[in-house]
Amino acid sequence: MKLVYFAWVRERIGTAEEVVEPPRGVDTVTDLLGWLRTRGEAYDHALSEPAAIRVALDHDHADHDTPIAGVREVALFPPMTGG
Amino acid sequence: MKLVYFAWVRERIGTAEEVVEPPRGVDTVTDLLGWLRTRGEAYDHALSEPAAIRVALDHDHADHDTPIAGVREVALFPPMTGG
Amino acid sequence: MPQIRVAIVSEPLDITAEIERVTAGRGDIGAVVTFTGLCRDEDGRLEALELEHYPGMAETEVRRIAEQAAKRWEISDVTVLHRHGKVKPGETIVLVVTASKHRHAAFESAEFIMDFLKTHAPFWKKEHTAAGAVAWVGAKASDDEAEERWNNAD
Amino acid sequence: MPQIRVAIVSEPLDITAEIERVTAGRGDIGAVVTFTGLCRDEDGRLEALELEHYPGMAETEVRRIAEQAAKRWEISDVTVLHRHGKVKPGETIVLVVTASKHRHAAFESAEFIMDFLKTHAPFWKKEHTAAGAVAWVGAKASDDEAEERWNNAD
Repeated sequence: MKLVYFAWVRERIGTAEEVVEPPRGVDTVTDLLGWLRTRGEAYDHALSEPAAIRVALDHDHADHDTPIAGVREVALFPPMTGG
Repeated sequence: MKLVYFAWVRERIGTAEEVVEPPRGVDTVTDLLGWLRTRGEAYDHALSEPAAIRVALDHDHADHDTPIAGVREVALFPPMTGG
Repeated sequence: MPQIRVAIVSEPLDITAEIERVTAGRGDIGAVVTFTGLCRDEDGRLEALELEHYPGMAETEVRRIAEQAAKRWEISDVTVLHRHGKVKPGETIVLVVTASKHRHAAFESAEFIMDFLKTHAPFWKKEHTAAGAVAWVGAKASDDEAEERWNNAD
Repeated sequence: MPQIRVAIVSEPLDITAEIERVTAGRGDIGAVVTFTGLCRDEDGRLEALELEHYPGMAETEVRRIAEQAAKRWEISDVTVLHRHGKVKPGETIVLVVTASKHRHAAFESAEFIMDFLKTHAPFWKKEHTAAGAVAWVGAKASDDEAEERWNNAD
């Protein structure tokens, strides 16, 4: 599964993208965020307020309770400020 | 008092403007419309549906019950279709 | 104080020049909304529109509408240009440009101005069809309703 | 079927060309609304905005918003152009053009598109100040409320 990060999420994690294999039991976006936070201080800092993190699954906005099975690309980013 | 007419009111009356001296007792726009209709068939035809006639007194929109004392220019026209 | 520019003109309108005039050299404008009202050909039937206006009142009334918008919304610039005389299909009849820090002020003030122009500005449209017929355009009840909205809102 | 044009670009936008593209040779368009979102200088503090975007998703999402507008209103043409990269004060960040027979469809669809762009299009603004500071722009609650309106209306 490919993870991509944008804006301050990207800056805090320190990378724009990476490929990960989440362990069994990581079924939803919420699970994924929780698991990522265990991967180090940078992740924990970037994702410390999960409510502030927006998610897109294969380029589609998704809620945190959405299952991630079969998803190829997960994007994590702050609320958008375009327009 | 100067009267000016626009669009089909002008075409039906047959003139774009004229100066009139309404008789005593012609106090409001309604009175004026009634008096004008007595001035001939063209006027009667143009003003036969008073509710369809809009009025401006000295360049300001006005209701039919507005007094016309002291007004210099009365404009009569159909509902506007600009924009 | 907002800049207000109003003109009743017989020549085609230049939308680009108007937008540039509003935004040139300004760093405080975040949103510009333009409305362009065009002459439609009515499926090819229409040859031209003839716009009659009340020369003494038209500019005064259009300015009054622009000033009402400037009082009601936080806009830094408002432009309203209206054609009179003969207008061909595809040509612009009316151009409204509003500029503001905020997009909703720019959108709403432009829509307000158009709704009041339709019902308050002393202009009358006459259709000249390709077949040679000539007819005054009737006012629309929907335009009165559109104006009425603003009297009820906030 | 409405014409839909969407592009995410790094060059300055040409509003005139876009309006001309929409109206050229067409007799069925009565109303064109444009929205131009400009980079403000924040009282001279701002040197530039840097717009980060999600290349794989930005165009898809903007097109989806334009298509929603085209389904909801009777519009014949909709254009949405959005800058990415560095934008200087006074330059255009976003341009929306909607065309319709009717003015309210043109106004409302353009405002709808802007409200959804703000909350749904994957772009993030970073401010570079003249003093050398750099900071991400925070999302506004007012933008969420603006979007919410459309879910309640009609």
